[in-house]
Amino acid sequence: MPATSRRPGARAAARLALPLAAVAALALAGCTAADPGDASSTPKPGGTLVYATGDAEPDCLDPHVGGNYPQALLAGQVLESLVSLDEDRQVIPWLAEAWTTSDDGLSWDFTLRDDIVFTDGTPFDAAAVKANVEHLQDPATQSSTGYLAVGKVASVEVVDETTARFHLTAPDSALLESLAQPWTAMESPAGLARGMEENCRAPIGSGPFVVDAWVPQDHVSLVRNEDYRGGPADRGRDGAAYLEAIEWRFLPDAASRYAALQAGQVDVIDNAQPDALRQAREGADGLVEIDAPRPGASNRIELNSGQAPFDDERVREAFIRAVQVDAGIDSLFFGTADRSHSVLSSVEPLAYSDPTLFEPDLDAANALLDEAGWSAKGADGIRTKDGARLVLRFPVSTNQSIPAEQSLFEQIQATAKEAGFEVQLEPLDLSSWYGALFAHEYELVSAPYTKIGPDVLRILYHSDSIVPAPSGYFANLAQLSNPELDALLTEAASASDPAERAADYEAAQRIILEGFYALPLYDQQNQYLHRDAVQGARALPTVSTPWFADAWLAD
Amino acid sequence: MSEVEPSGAGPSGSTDAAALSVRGLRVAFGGTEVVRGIDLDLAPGRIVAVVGESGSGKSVTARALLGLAGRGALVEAERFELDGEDVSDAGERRWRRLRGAKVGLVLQDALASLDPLRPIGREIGDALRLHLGLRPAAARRRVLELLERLELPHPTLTIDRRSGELSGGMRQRALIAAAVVLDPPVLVADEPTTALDVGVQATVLQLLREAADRGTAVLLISHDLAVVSGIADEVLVLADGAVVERGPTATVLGAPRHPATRALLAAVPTEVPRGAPLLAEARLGDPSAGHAPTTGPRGGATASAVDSAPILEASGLRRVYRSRGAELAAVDDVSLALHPGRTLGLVGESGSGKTTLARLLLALERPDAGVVRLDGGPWSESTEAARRPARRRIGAIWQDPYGSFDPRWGVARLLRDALTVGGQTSDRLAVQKLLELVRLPSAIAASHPLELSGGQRQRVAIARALAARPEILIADEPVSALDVTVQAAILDLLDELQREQGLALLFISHDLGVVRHMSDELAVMRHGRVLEQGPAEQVFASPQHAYTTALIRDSPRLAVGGDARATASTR
Amino acid sequence: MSDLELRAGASPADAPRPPGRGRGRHRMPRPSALFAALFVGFLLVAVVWPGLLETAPPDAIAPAEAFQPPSAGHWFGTDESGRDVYSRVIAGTAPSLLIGVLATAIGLALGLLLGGVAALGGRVLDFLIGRVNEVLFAFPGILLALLVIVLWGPGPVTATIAVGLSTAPGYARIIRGQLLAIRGSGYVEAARVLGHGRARILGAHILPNALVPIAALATLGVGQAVVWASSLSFLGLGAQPPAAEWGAMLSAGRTYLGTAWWLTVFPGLMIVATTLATTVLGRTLTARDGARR
Amino acid sequence: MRARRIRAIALRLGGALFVLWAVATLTFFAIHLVPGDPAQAILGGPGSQAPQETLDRVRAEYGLDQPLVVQYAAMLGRLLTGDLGTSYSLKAPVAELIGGQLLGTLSLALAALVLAWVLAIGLALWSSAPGRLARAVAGAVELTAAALPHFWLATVLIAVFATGLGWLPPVANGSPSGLVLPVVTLAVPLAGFLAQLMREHLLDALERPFTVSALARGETATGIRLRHALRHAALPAVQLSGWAIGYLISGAVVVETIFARPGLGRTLLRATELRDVPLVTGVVLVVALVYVLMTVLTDLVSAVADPRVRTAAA
Repeated sequence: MPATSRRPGARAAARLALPLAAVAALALAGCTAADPGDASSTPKPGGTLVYATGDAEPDCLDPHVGGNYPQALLAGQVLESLVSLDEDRQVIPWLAEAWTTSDDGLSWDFTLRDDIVFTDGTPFDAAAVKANVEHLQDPATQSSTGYLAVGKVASVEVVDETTARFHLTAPDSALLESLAQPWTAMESPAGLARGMEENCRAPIGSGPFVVDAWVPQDHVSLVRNEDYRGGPADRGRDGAAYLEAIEWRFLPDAASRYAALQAGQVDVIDNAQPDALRQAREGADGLVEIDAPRPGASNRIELNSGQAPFDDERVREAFIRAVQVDAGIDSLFFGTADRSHSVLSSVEPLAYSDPTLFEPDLDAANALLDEAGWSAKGADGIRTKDGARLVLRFPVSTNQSIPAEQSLFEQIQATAKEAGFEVQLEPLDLSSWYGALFAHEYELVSAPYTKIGPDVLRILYHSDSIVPAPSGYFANLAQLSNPELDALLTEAASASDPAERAADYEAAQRIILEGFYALPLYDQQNQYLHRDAVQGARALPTVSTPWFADAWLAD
Repeated sequence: MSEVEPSGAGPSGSTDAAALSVRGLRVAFGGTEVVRGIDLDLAPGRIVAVVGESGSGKSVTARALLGLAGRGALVEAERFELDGEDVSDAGERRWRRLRGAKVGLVLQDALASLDPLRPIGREIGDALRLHLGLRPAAARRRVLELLERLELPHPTLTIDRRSGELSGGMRQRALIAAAVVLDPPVLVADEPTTALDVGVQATVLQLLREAADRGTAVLLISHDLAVVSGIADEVLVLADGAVVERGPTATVLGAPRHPATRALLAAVPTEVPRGAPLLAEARLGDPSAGHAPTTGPRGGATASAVDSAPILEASGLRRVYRSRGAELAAVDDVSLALHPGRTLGLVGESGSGKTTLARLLLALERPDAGVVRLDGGPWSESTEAARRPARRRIGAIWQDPYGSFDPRWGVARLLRDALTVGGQTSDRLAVQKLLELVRLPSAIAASHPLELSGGQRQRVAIARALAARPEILIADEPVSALDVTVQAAILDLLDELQREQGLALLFISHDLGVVRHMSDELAVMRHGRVLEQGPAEQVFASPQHAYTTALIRDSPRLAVGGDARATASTR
Repeated sequence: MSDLELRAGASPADAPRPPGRGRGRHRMPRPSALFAALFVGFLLVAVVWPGLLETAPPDAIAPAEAFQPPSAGHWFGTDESGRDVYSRVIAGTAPSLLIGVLATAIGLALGLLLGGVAALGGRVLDFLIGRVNEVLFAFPGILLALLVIVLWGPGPVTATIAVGLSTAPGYARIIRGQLLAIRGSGYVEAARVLGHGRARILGAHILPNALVPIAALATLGVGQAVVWASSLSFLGLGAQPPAAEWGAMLSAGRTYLGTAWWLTVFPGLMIVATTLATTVLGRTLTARDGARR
Repeated sequence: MRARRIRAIALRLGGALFVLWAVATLTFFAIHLVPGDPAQAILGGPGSQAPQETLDRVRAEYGLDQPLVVQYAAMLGRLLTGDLGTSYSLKAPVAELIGGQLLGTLSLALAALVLAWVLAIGLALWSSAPGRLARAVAGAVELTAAALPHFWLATVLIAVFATGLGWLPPVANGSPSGLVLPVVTLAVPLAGFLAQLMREHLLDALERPFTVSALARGETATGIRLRHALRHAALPAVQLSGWAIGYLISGAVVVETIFARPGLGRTLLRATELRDVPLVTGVVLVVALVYVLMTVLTDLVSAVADPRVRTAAA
């Protein structure tokens, strides 16, 4: 799973998000970016907004099927979830007005809004919630993300029309966050009943827009849901969207996408390139940026501790001390990305950061390597030990790395060489990249991960995650196997006391960082650019997808 | 060379009636003068022939008359009047107006000289469109009229055909039609009959005569005096860019004064008896003696050879080609025999199957029926492996010697390769001997065929064929691509070599005159069949087949002293 | 008008042709051939001894000097990691040309095999190979390349094979025609008449004479192969950025076209210039060969 | 005569069917040689965490649990009935998917072909014109055009005409103006190729005796180029049209990506990466069919334009 690709033209990158524990008390600076200057102007209804996405075109618009980020981007306009997050990352009502949980944590009651109707006329009720969860759990749906998100749900009971009771197999403090994700959004049961083919082409929800037509390789037309009256609790207004329609275009090439935005041919783009962002920040062309880093893990390079040479902590530390990252980030990202020293996204309040661990120190690196037995050097400056060269294989998924990031890897490669590392960058397509990971043919790998909350650490660093799924995939790419860490992560996932949880996660992150299992780079970049005529657009705090129910065009 | 000018035959002082009058025409390319002061008058209704070997400047002269001497050509004339208009300093725009309207040009081969991708109607109509601005429909009517006048069958169908879809004669008529559609006062015909079958040749000459009879002034360029003799009113002999002799046809041909004229005359093989050399005699200076039959070592050999066993014998040969589902018998039931020291002449028009027959005899193709036997043993029915050692016994030369040389090889290597096959030493001496044999200087050994003239190349080809010490030589149109004088030299050489080496020779040509001069026996071929076969003189004296009669009739022949116009209108 | 008459009014039949005239008319003026030769010489130096031409280590990272426009210090400017673009272009010569040359070699080898067997192997084989070729032709270049890449994964090696494969049917067709023309030529016939055997005719006449045009074809093909390979790089299927390969540099630099035009312009010019130079040389070769025919 | 014609048509048709069959077969086996599990591909690629039972279900549903030969036979059977199957990744009938994309690519390719022809004719006429300089310059233009990688040309065109001058939209917009840049991108390199080929034959034609005949009729140099030489030059280029359409479809993969146009090229690129066997086979078959049709068409055109071809072709 997946690594979320943030790259234009990213194909087939399944971007899944896993259920996550505890939710309610998270607080962090938000990431919406409504232009402050717009507050005074009056929204003007009507018009068509053209959105150009660089993400892969989904195979299926129903986010229940599979479940990746491109699907989430579009589904956010059409479907609604039971709950949402506000800018302080507190869980807030959406389709569910309120919820309670039993003392043993094994049953949850959701009170549903009674005024919501799906766009096909089917009313939203407890039976619909039941149908949706069952749809996610049906193998025929071929759901991956949603399937895992509701993995602990044994059944949904229709208590009455507006009350749905979730029965769990085990306590799941991440349930609300799981349900806040677009991959578990609510669809019309009648729509689901049409069968996968039809539902994939036009899922029916209760959101501000309705899928009108999908022209593959080109665009999806969304039209306004005239009867819309929902929205997350922090929406601040009622009623239908201002925009009459959205044309959701697939524009995989970053340069063309930016050119189209500059030419006014499109109104909003995602996956904006660093140099374009800098130009926008400098006020060029009347463009406005929405910077919405994804939650979950930061963007980092994992060091495979499961095999030589990185099974030796000294070698890991030597590598991390040897490489120079900061200058590269500055120049390659034109100041649009900040260096991270945490394995968690900066939007996660529990992120623990320790810059001292990542101070470059070539002398220390050399000393560590000498100490670890890699003292001999070949003619080309590469260290050897017992005849073996100090080679680090670094498969790079070209679908998931933007050019600037690949350049950064090249710089890491160059600086690591000074300490005697031979970093072999291997740009690969997604299939081959997975192949290299499954076969453990890597020492370094970058695989960002989207997820709400610090529970992402359990997925990424719990030893259970070394066990591959049937497809061969395993999330613990650092192959970190540490019983103490496992215990901390498990405990944190079920802890009810926020302070205890925070302490557990800090301890866990210290183990990861101080053991030099990962080299954090920066947050998962997720930047949108739009023309300044677009007003009122924002990214939802859940998984940072844009939301246009309150957007309008000023020209 | 000084010009020999019979009194009263020079360009007349009065040019009032002349359609074209040129004085002191000079054409130079980059400082090299190729036409050096030619005077020329063309009068309506008269045909003037310009003859000369290649390189004599006749083609350049012809082109210069249309302002087409080419880029880099410096054309000067003291006087240059076309249809009463001074064109000595005409620019390209003015020439464009004149070409087609005032002066037309007929080139050699209609297949190449008409655009193969355009219907002939459009080609012919071009001049109407360009000079009269006629719309397509009007032009088409005019073209149809012209086609009818020229007696092309089915004009309404023919007009939409392209040159490749027409028969040789029709396409040649179309070519002339394209030049005369506007009835220009002057018509220049540049080698209009060269390499054409005799029947087509006759048609072309007749059409030119008709044009003249309608009042056009015709300039006929040719290297072949036989062609000229039958049709021209006046002859100019060109050598080295200057006129060396001029006068009425009968005078010039009947009493040639300049050696160049005599050489040209002598080179015409028609009616020169078998065994008599063409050129050596001419150089003696007595044209009348030139054609006396020589009784060489041949005289006696002829009779005995007939009785000798044939060295190569074909019987009932048949070769069928399948094309688009149709079957075409290129060679159909042909039987013939080659005897040592004797020549079998094979004559026929293009497409008659001559070349296929040659290839069958060379065992380059397998007959569908019939056999070829070499020296009584199997040949066509043998396997290639068994044939290979005996292959050297049959040599061959082709029309295009250059194409038969590996382009990467020089002369010496070509000859050494062949010498090896003949099992001889292939040293420098052997190569020199071979070159001597074909009367080539030994320095040629160091050159590449590219650097040689056509005649030299054919000599090298012959040398190569002889290097393997063949007993049989198959010569397929060996002289058709050559000028008459060069042709004469090659023919003399072949004759001599045959005499020296006792070769059995199969001589293939479309030119009856050449074949007659070369052959002991003669076979006439048409549509894949041999129509008639027998001793050469007998076939000529009393042809048994109507086709043979027509061939003989249409073959141009030197009409020395006779009435030129009468000869031309024998058809 | 002018040149028309000269061309068409070419000399009558029997004049000896001076060497160098005839078909080998000078379509490419000589200076261009000279320039082409000089440029190819330059490329060869860059391949064999890049250090001679480089002004800086091609892989030396200097983030502080990123995106500098062309200057006296950096002739072609610097890239996103502060590397000297000129030196990278020089360093990229070998891998780029290697892809071009190897791909052409693969295409030609296959083309020779298919075309050779078709032309010389008898009617049945000719028919069969004709069908095979038709099928290969029905896979447009990139389609074939995609299949190959899917089979063996992306990367410079597969890209090379893919480009080679996709050019093979074209070569096969031309080579077959060439061989057939030679096989039916007068001199092969003359050699048969002299009694030379198959092997000798093949070795002494057919192959040597086919060689020069095929070599010319190869020269023409190298430039095209470089262009094709760069397109695959762009699609993320060929050589990838860390490599200083022109196509990869071009597609990497494309991202920064708005900020740093020099990143794409110079490698692009190299590709175009290489194609131009090899084509001009190939032409000269063909023309000289044609003159002898 | 008629029987012969029928036979010729039958042969031609048989040849076309053979090509299609071979293309389908090659594609089928090539894709099945690829490491990777199609069931995985159906479930969203190797990164999916689909449980075993989902995988099994998918295998059964798509017949992937059958032996390869059975799958192959099933595919041929479906193809015979005109059914191209269901896309693994898009879960929709392949015929329908391709039908939606075909027009975009074909209109792009055909427009580019036409433009390439116009450009090539202009270039060839220019480069065969008298004057060493003009000839050298035009020759260099041809070569350069042929050496331009599509993606690079597209980038430059966008930078100049869309971002810089603002004359044309940088990406497709459903109107003809959006077609301009992609068509130019595809046409220019092809025009370079065609022009080189045409110039070669144009110069050949200009040396043939019939041009002298035409001159002697009073035809102008331009008239000779247009009315005579151009036909001779165009014929060999026409015969390349089958190849050209393949070349254009190849280029469409890049061009459609950059200009965000829907089309077969992008579909193919995606389908190949996703190992979507039915979709890849479908696209390949359609492309092969277009190629075959184009070849037949060019043969017909050549035969009509040139009687020599007709005789030789048989």
